[in-house]
This record gives sequence, C-alpha cells and structure tokens, in this order.
Amino acid sequence: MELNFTPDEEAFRAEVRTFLAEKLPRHIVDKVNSGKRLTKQDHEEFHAILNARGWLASHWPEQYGGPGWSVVQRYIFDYESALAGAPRIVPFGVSMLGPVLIKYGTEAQKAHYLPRILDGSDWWCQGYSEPGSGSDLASLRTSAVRDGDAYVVNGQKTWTTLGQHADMIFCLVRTDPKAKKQEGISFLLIDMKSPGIEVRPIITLDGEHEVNEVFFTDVRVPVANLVGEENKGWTYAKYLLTYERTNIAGVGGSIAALDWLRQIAGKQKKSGRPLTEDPFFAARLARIEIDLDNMKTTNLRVLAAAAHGAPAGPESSMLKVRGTEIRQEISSLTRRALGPYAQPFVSEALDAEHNGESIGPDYAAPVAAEYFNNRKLSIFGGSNEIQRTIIAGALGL
Amino acid sequence: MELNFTPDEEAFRAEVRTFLAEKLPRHIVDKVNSGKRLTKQDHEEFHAILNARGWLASHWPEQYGGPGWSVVQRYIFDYESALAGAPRIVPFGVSMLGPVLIKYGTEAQKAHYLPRILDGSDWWCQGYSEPGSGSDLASLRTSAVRDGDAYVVNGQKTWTTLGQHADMIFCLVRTDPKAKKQEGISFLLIDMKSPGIEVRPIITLDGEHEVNEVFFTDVRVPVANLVGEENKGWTYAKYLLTYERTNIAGVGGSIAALDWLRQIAGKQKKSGRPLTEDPFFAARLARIEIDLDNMKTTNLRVLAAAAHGAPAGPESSMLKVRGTEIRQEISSLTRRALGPYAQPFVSEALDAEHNGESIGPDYAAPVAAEYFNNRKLSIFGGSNEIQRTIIAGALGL
Amino acid sequence: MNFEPTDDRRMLGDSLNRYLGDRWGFEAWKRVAASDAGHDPAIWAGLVELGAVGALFTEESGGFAGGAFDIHAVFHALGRNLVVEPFLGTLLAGRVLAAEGGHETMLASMIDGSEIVTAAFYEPQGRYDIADVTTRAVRDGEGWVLDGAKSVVPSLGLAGTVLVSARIDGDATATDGIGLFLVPSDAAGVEIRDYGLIDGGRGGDLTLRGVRLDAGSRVGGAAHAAIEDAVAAGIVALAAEAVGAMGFCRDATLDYLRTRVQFGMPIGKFQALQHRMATLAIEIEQASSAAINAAAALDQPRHARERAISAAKFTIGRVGALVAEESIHLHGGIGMTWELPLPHYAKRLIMIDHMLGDEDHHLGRYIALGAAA
Amino acid sequence: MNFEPTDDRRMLGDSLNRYLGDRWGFEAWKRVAASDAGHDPAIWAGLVELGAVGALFTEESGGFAGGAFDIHAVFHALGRNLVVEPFLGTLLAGRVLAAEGGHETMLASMIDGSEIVTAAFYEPQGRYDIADVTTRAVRDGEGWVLDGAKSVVPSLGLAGTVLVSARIDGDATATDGIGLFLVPSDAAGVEIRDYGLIDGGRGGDLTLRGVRLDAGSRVGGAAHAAIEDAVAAGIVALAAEAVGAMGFCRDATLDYLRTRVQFGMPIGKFQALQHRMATLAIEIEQASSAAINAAAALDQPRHARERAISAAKFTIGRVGALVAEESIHLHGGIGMTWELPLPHYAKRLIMIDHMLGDEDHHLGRYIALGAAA
Repeated sequence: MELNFTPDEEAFRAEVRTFLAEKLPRHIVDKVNSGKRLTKQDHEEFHAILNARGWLASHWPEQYGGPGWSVVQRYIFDYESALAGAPRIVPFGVSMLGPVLIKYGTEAQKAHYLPRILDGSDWWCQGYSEPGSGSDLASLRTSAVRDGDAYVVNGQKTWTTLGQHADMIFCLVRTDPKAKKQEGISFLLIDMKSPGIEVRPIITLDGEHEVNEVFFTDVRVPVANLVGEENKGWTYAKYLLTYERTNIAGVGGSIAALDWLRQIAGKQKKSGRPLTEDPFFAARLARIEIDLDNMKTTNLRVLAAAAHGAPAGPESSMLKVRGTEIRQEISSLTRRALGPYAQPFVSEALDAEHNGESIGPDYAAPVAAEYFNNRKLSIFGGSNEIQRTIIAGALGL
Repeated sequence: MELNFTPDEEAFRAEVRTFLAEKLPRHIVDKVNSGKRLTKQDHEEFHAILNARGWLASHWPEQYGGPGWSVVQRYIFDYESALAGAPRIVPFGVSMLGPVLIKYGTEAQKAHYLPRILDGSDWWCQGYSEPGSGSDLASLRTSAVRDGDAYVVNGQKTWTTLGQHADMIFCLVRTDPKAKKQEGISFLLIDMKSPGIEVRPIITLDGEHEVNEVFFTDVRVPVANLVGEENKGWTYAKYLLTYERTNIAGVGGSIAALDWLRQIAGKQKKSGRPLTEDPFFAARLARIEIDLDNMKTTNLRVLAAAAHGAPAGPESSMLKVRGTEIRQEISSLTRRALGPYAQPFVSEALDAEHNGESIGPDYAAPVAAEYFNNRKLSIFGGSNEIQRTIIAGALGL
Repeated sequence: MNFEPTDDRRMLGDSLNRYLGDRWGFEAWKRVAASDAGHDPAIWAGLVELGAVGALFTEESGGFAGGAFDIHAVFHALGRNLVVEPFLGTLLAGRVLAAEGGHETMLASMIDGSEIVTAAFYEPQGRYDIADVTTRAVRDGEGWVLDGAKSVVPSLGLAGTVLVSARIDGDATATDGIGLFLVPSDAAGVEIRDYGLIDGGRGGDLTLRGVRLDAGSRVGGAAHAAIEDAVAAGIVALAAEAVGAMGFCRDATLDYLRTRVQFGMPIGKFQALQHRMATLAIEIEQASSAAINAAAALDQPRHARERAISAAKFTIGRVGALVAEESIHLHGGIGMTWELPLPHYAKRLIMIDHMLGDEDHHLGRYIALGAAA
Repeated sequence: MNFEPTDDRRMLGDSLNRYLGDRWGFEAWKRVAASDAGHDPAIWAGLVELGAVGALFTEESGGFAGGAFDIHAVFHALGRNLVVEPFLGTLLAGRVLAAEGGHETMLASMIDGSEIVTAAFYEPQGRYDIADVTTRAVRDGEGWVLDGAKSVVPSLGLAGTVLVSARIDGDATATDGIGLFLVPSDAAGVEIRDYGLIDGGRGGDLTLRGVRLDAGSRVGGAAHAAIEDAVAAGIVALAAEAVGAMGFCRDATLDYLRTRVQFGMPIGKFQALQHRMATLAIEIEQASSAAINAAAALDQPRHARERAISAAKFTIGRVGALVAEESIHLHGGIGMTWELPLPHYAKRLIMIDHMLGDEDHHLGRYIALGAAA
C-alpha cells in the first residue's frame, strides 16, 4: 500500500504547478476565485495557453497531439489546475468529441477536425438532450433523412451548454425511425452556421445564460459529416459518455471551493467570534471536509486500479454521485455562512468590469447564485438517479 | 383554529390520569420505565384492571362493551397511558380481532369470543405472515381444505408475537388455490391446543423470545370458526389492518421515551459536564424533540379531521413512517448517551427479580438491546417502504 | 380541538388567493422582480383593500384581527402566490408600534396602504442576533443623534419611515440598553442603498451618519422585548409563507411527476422517486405543524413562545431547504430554468432561512432556552 | 501510488481468512458468544500460530511486521469473520510496551499467545476521554499504591495482566501527570467484574483498592502521548475491522436482495431498494478510504495523525450505523433474528462506535485539532 505519488509523479506535479504559476493569466484566476463570469475570450485564451504547451488534450494519444500522460498524471493535472484557479477546460471538443473521432472518425475527419479543436478554430457544443429525452436519452426524436449527399435534419436539442459561442455541434439524430430506440440513431457533425439552425437562450434560475435550445429546420448536413456508420450512433454516444471520467469526482474543484468556504467562514462573525468557532457550523464544515478527504482517497484508489489495468466498474458512477453531493454541500455551506447577506443579488456585480461597491462582504456577490446554479450538478451528466441505477446493476441487482 | 382540548376532553384527561395513578400497579410501571421484561401475568393483570373499569376495548361499540369514546378520547387515553408507564395493550384480541368479529362475525362468534377477549379467557395471537410472504402478504400459502364440517389446515405462520402465551390464533389461510392471490383467502379462528399445531420460538437479535413460528399439520378447524364468507378473508384482513390507527404514531410512548433519554443524558457526563450541555448531543436531542413536537400536532390534526368526519387518507401511513423513525432515533440517542456502557449486556438483568448489581449506571442494562429490538419498528406493521408506496399512491403517483 | 380556520380567516385566505389568482401570477412576478421598485403599487393597493394589512393588527391598533392565525392566513396566501410586497417590514414595524401605543396615525396610514414603514433590527456584524446592536443613539438636547449601519432591511427602498434599533447604553451585545427610533428615510444623514434580492424581492442597507431625531422619534422604552415579540410574529409570518410556498412546490412537483414521461412511463411511477416524494410530503406536514405550533404559542408567556418560535424557524429552514432542493431535482433540467415558477419558489424558501435567524441560529436558541427552563 | 497490499500482507490476510473460513464460523461464534469465557482458546492459538498477533508488532519488539497496514490487514480479516478474540487489548497494551521498551519478555509471551494482556484507559466518569483519569497512583516507598475504577476493559476476564492508566499528579482531566502501570489481575485489591457484551465479546469493570505494585510495574514516564498513540493504533484496527464487517453486511444484503422474492420478483429489482443499496455501497467505499487514510497517517507527526484518526473514527461510526441499520432493514424480519449472522455483524458495527470514542467525540476532536493547527 503506497498512498504517495511516485517521485516521477511528484516531479510532474511540480512541473504542472510551475507552469500554472507562470502561464495561467492572473485576470482569469481572479475571476474564477471570486466567482465572476468568464467570457468566451477567457476560455479561448486559456485553451491557447494549454495548447501551446501541448497539454490541452490530456487524454488524446500522442500521435494526435496528446501529451502521453498516465491516468495519474491526468488526475494530477486536473487537481492542480483546479487548486490554482484555472477554469475547467470546455469539454465538448477536447474531452468529448475528440476521443470519438479518434476511435470512430474517418481519416479525413480526424485530419480536419482534431487540429481545429486544438487550435481553437472550432468551438464545439453538444446536441444530445431533447425536451422529451432527458434521462431517457435514447428516446430522442430529431430526425435526419438522407437526401442525395446530405442529411436533412429537423428537430430540437436542448441544454446546449455554451452553444451561443459554438461553431460546430455534434448531434445524435434518428436516421431510422422504425428501428428499436437505440438502434436508429446516428452521430452527425453540424456546422452551426448552416441555414435552418436557430439558437435560443435558456435563462437559468440564477438569471444566467449558459445553456441554449437549438432548433433545426431542414438543415442540410453533408454525408461526409456522419461519424462511423449510419444507425450506430448510440455506440459512439455511450463511448463518449464513459470515456473520460478521471476528473468526474471534481476533487480539485471541491478542495478549492472548500478553501474558499473556510476563508469566508473565518471572516464571518457569529456572536463576535469567527463562524468557524460556532459548534454547529464547525460540525457542518468538518463533516464535509472529512467526506471530501475520504473521497479524495476513493478517487485515487479508482485511479490506481485503472492504472493497474483493472476493468472499469461502477466506480465512476459512485464518484459522480458523491462528488456532486459534496460540491453541492460546499455551495450550500458557503451560502449559509453569509447569513443575511446571501439575499442581495446584483447580476452586474458578477462582471469583472463592474466597479460598484459590494453589498455586504466583498466575497458575497456570487455565492447564492452559485449555490442555486450548482443544483444542476446532480441533474446533468447522467442524473444521480441514473448513476444509482447503474451502481445497483453493477452490484447484481 | 383551536389547538387545546375542550373542557370536557380536559376533564376526561384528568379522569384518566387519576385512574392510572390509582390503579396502574407500581410493579408494572417500574418494569416499563426501567425497560424490564413484562411477564404474561403482568399483561393479564393490566388488562383485567382496564376491563374492570370498562376501558379495555376503547374503540368497540358500547353494545359490545366499549366505553363509547371519541377518537380524541381514545388518543388521550393512549397518550396518558404511555406517559404513566402503562404497557401497551396486547392488541391481537382487543384491537385486531375484536373489530373484525363485530363487523363480520356471526352472532354466535360475537357472543362467544368478545366477552372472552374482555375477561382474558382467550389470549389471541395473529397468523398473517409466512416465511414467503412478508410485505407481499397476499402471497400466503397456508392451506385450508374443507373436509366435512371442518377445514384441514397445513402450513406455517411466522413472526407470531407472543404466540407462546396464546390460547387462540386468527389466521389467513388459502381456501381456493386456483383463484387470484387476494381472492382465495379465508379468515379462520383456530384453537392453539388443536392437535397438529407446533409453536417454535424465534429468538431475536437481542436474545429475546417475543415472536414465534407456528406450524400447522393437518389441523382440523370447525367450519363454525370461519369468519364471514369463504374466500373473502382478504377484505377482513384489510379492514383489520386499517381499522385502528389512532395511536399509530405512538406519540405518548415516544414522549415517555424521550423523557427517559433526557434524564439519562442529564446524568451522563462528558468532560465533567452533563451530556445535555455538549453541543452535538444537545443538537441531536433538540432535533428529535422538535420533530416529535411537530408530529404531536400532525397527529392531532389528523385526529381532528377524522373527528370532523374527513375521509381517511394517507395520513396513517405518514404517521406510521415518521412515528417509527422518531422512536428509532430516540432509541439510538439513548444508546449513544450511554457511551462505553452501551456495550455490556446481561440478559438476566432485564428480569425484575434480578438482584445483581448493575453494570455501569443503573439505567444502562436494557438500552442497547432496546435499540436493536426497535429496528423492527420500521419493518413490522407494514414496512416503511410499503407505507411510502401507499402515500405515493394517495398523492396520485 | 379544531384545526379548521375560523370562517373569517378562511374567507380572508380565500379572498386573497382568489384576488392573487386573478391579478397576480408568474408573468406579473417576472415583471416586478426585474423592476427597480420590486413592488407593484396596484397589487399592494388591492391587497390592502382586501384587508391583508388590516388583518395583521388588532382592532384597537386600527386593524380588524391581529391574531397569530390571522397573520398565518395572510402570509400563507402570500407564500402560495409568491408575492413580493412589503408585508414583512410592515408586520415587524407595525407590531412594535401597536404594542407600544401612541402611533395610531402612522398605523392607520400603514393599514390603509398610504405609508410603508419597515424595520431595521439587524447589523452587518450581528448576523441574526437582535441584541448585537452597535448603532449608537446619543442624547442631543431633547432629541437624539443616531450613527451606525443596518443590514438587508426588507423593502427599505419603499419605506418612508424605518423603525431602527440603536444602542443607548451597555455593551455591544447586551439585551439591555437598546432603544427603537422612527427614522424618516429622507432625514439628513440617512443613506439608503436599495438592491434586488435573489428571490425577487427588494432589500437595502441603511447607513446613519449623525442623523438628528426629535424626542418623539423614540418608540417605547427598553426595546429588546418588543423586538423579540415582533420577530416572533415575523417568524409566525415567514413560517406560514414558507408552508404556502412548500404547498406550491409539492403540487407542482407532483404534477410534473405525473406527466413527464421517460422510459415509456410517467416518472412518478418510478419507485425511487415515489418514495422521495412521500418523504417530502411527510416533511411538509411536519413543517405545517411547526408553523401552527408557532402561531399557537405567540400569545403564550415568553419562554414557551420563544421555544415554539425557534422550533418552527428551525423546522422551516430544514424542511424548506429539502423541499427547494428536491423539487428542483425532481423536475430535472426544466427545474433550473427562469421560465418556470417552481425554482423561484425554491429560491424564496431558501432565502426565508436567511431571514430572522437561520436553522443553526434557532436550533442553538432552542437549546439555550431549554437549558434556561 | 499503489493501493494494493504488499504480497506479505495479502498472504497474511488470505491465510487468516482461509483459516477462519475453515475453523471459525457462525456456529462457532454462537457457541463462544454464549460461553462465559467469550473466547475460544483453540482459535486464539490458531490465529497466533498464523502470526495474527506477531503481525501487530515490529521485529525489534519481537513481532514480524507492525506497520499500520499490517494492523489493518489483521483486523480487516477479524471483522470480516466476526472474531471475538482478545486482539484489541493486546494491540493497545502491546503497542505501549513496545514503544516504551524493556518489556521484551512480556511481549514475547503475548506474541506467542501464552499470555493475554489488556489495557484499561477509560473510567466510568470519563466517557471517551483518555485524560479524564481519577484512578490515583501514590508513591509507596519504591513502589506504588493504586486506587480507582476502570470501565468496560476489553477481554478483562482473560487477561493475566492489565495495563492501567493512573493519575500521579495534576487535575482530574489534565494530560500531564498520568502514569501507566502493569497490574497483575490476581494482585491483592484487584476486583474484576467480567461480563458479556451485546455484540458477543467480553469486557469487564476493574476496581483497584489499595493495590500495591513494585517499582518495576510503572511503564515509561509521562503516559498521555503513549496512550494516545496506542489508541490511534486501536482506531486503525477498529476501522479496518469495521470495514471488514461492512463488507460482509453489504454482500449478505446483496445476496438477500437478489434472492428474496416478493410481489413476483426479487426485491432487489425494486428501484427504491436499489438506490438505497447504491448509497450504502458508496458509503462503504468512503469508510474504506477513511480506514486507509488513518493507517497511512499512523506514522505521521501527531497533528496530522490525530486528525486522520479522528476523521476515520467519525466516518466509521457514521457509516457503521448506516450499514448496520440499513442491512437489518433491507433484510426485513429475518434480519432481526439470532439465527442469521447479519444482525450480529450489525451489532458489532454499532458497538465499535462505543469503543475508543464515538462519532460525536471524534468530530469534536477533529474540529479542536483543526482549530489548534
């Protein structure tokens, strides 16, 4: 039993830390750490910095531009990045589509799209969910009908995260309406500038615009944009959903969030003493800190098993469930810590350019909104109920 | 909105208190309050006292010997009895079979059995559950085959509480093996001294003998002992299960248990101070006290609605679920309160005659065993899952 | 024993619900919540007309009811309909004015809706402690001079007058030595920072710099007990409002579970969701009982009253968070969207926990009151 | 990073599990748990033979391993097999003797199984506080006289010698001024009250009345740090034992859910039970991680060690109760019966929380250690 990283891994960690200290722009870190909004440019700037170092596509094979890291290195990179206040890498191109193209794409698709993901030419978004198909993804109804050298796509996608910035969308579409529900689905790459596409914002409960609806009306998509075989899209979709789960528990992000919470709770006062000295709040804080410490080890155990070649089990579902529960609880405690000052909400205060005086403590502005926004964590990415059902199945129930 | 009892109800409460103070034997109260075992004689003595006053069968119509109480009076009686340290009335004859006979029995059955329930001539037990049919009661398989003027019964019942004391058992038996599962069931009254009956103890996890298995091998039961119609037994069984739920939340018992817990926690020390001053323990205690106070009002709201003629809804299921959760939590806190002295267990110390010096505090002996025994509360009487399903159904799901 | 509301209260609740059903609704909420005023004068006038303010006060104070269950009835309807009008501040301030007497004119203006008065009992450093008062009131001839700051005052921007607690004497957290003062919002030295709240209402920070008040501005004498009583009434109100909002969340979630189809059936047929919904229904009944207990205790002696008040606020906080989080979750993605009423009710439930003391504050207080018994 | 046990530890664990599978089992447990000794000399001898005691101690102390993960491996097997032999007292006492040095003969007898030594660190008034020591040790010429009482000492009735903490100096709860003494169980003035425990093991209360000991009976000097270290090792052990027992409960419950048919299908097909079982599986993984964290921290500096130790004991207590209660509940009535192994594992899990400090004790300690950081 060896819980420490190897000397090589420790050296790698040091290299990552140095890189982040030197290259991660201060203005982006400040936004992340204070809960301010990130612009499209912020994301692009960060991606370009990673790409320049060859670290953007951490899980791609080296021949396509990946750095050739082990799962442990990938974990270390994600963890250290979160602690350093880096934004999460927008996953749609790099983490989701990339591996699918690498495994199932044509040579032409790989040659065209992979470099454009790396250099930021294409901002990708995901067209999976539909209004009628949430947890039951395979019930999707957006249709693609072959017409000469194109598919004609009609339908609607929803919860398209950052779709407002996107150049391209990868979509699951129904190409065989008569087949059983998983069997008539294909995987298409669609240019967002195609005639017949309309993107409409969905405003979330916190007033933010992060997700969208995407409507398709007689959108023509070249047959060359089909990935793999027609009607086999479900296979690729499942591959995508299970491929990259190193960071599914979000341990680094939760540790950073917990640090922030601890700082806030140390500054907030109750009966003249720091809130951290209130036994009830201290107990809430200690419980989540202990649970997170345990999960950090659970996550490393899963990684170590994966590194030793153990087959994937229900572990990623376990990490997803508990990881999101922990993150939600940290958000909830941060909100509680603020006391009455959780109530005020001035949307403009979340823009980095905002110069207004803060209402209440200077860390208060984003807290309640972030708590509400984080309610999505247990819903998106395969709801925690779907994950529990997967775990139960793996347990033989 | 009037949360207080009426003056008449308050007068009744005073009458009950006086009665209990005068008539409830001290040696029984001492056993109840210190968690000692009750003997068969203790139960019989208490029943006889109630019967002498005409208060044993509190929900029977007056013509059969009931006191003619309202639901509120019944609640007050149960509540005050629990607070005074009275044992629960053994329910099988009085609370379960009685109402079924009154509604569905023949005149001869009523004339014979009801007085014998009241005067204690017959100790009844219940033959519902079978090894293969727990939550799915209607899947029972004990068979009764008509043979002349008798049914011949073969099969096995289980979880027969206090069956070791019983003179009679009321059973659900299958009389039509070809009918759909609820439709071939009959309700039989069986003399426990019949040839072919064998009672075997089931020892529970705490080492106690409270429940039994009852085996039937070619047991002849007179046809006169059939209640109602053949193959209609499921109707009577359901009536029995839903008839008497005034006290399903067990508020009085939980209040008494909480008082006991509070006394214990006041005597236990942590860092030289009463355990009640420890913030974590105080929080556990306050949470359950508040939940119980809320449930007391929830219970009264249900009773008031029933008294005003509101139809029965899922409320009794809600009271059963939360009532058992609260009682289990009180047991759990009492165990926690003991600290290291929850561990010792000397079974003989639970006998009233036991004269040995106590191990640790004198209140410690029954606590852990009672905690483990109370795990049954969420299982028996329709498991809390069955109740939640009933609630969901009533909510239109 | 009778848990049915009286006919008067039932009629009041029914008429408020009917009026709000006709004239108020989610579109109106979105409009008002996005506005700078955070208040709809027409709705406020309509509710005043129906007696929603008068019902909070006794006849001798110029109202027509004023019992705890009247407050309960009004705020239950407000909660059920997600109303954001300045009722809480009106109740807190009016309750003190009515108890102390001598403010009939102001109360009459509050009850007829022509004047909005709110109450500023909390301070930035004081979290939820009404005794943690560092705003100073210093004698100035016959009058007073006030200096200090008050945090997240409900509906501050709408109020013409603010009832402010200030320390005349004693240590920063002593219950003795606190006075109450009526401060006109346009008095010299008063600075009001008005802002929106995340649940759609409005609040504000109040800064007082050398604000000179005349002798008549002082309300009553030693003020801690009066503030505690007003907060108790405020908690009766918030508890009822929360129960009203919980009822909406329960019904909306049940509707969704019955109609949303996934995997070929309504998701309400999935047992895991059924059982969670059953738990939610049980908890809402418990919260409802807690709110009733608080109302029933409002006229009891202090110790019994405050125990029930803290028990209720604790329960409402605990169950409110559960209802908010579970209702959003059971709705899935759609529960995260601005265009659905549900998440705004959820936000209101969460924010009620941040008003007049949260779960932990009241659990601690309940324990302390028990130890003092 | 490698969470696989070393080959030696895997072999040790495998051989213990194999031996216990062959020679120990539920029928044996029932026999031993009902006996007055609460101990099976043959099984004890067999486990000693396999090195289950020697593995707890380093080579220089006469053992052959002694690392935290060796302790973990042994106790995991004990937990998985519901063994009730006197391992915990042996570990607690032996750890102190090994650390202080000079007790090679006694350690050798403990490791070869010929002598059972236990540790009495807790007192009736002291709950879970090792510093709350009122047993007095008073100088008597070259020797000592001990007076006092010790509570629920593990395997007391089996022990020939008891390592007892006693106060030489200082206030009743001071960490300074505590000494440790080896007390022969047959010394004059020693009274042992031996009793069964609800989980099937044995414990005892120890009373000391004017017990005269010679100078050599004192072990080491200031004892608080040594006791704390021994308790830390004891918690590493109990955490591993608990995780072993949790694994059994999980597997037994899964088996039951897969085979018990109700309403025409295995109850493990009911989604509400599936999701509860999934939660249980997640929690058991978390508890397992907590036990690993504690073991990994045992050789760390005090502050880091004690934080991880308290975090683990808290986690084990919390998850242990959940696993115990849920496994019984998911079994239904059959889970309440003596004839099934499951409820006895559940009892053991609950009782582990009552040893060496419970959930609340260690949560408070974890917080205090954090504040002191």
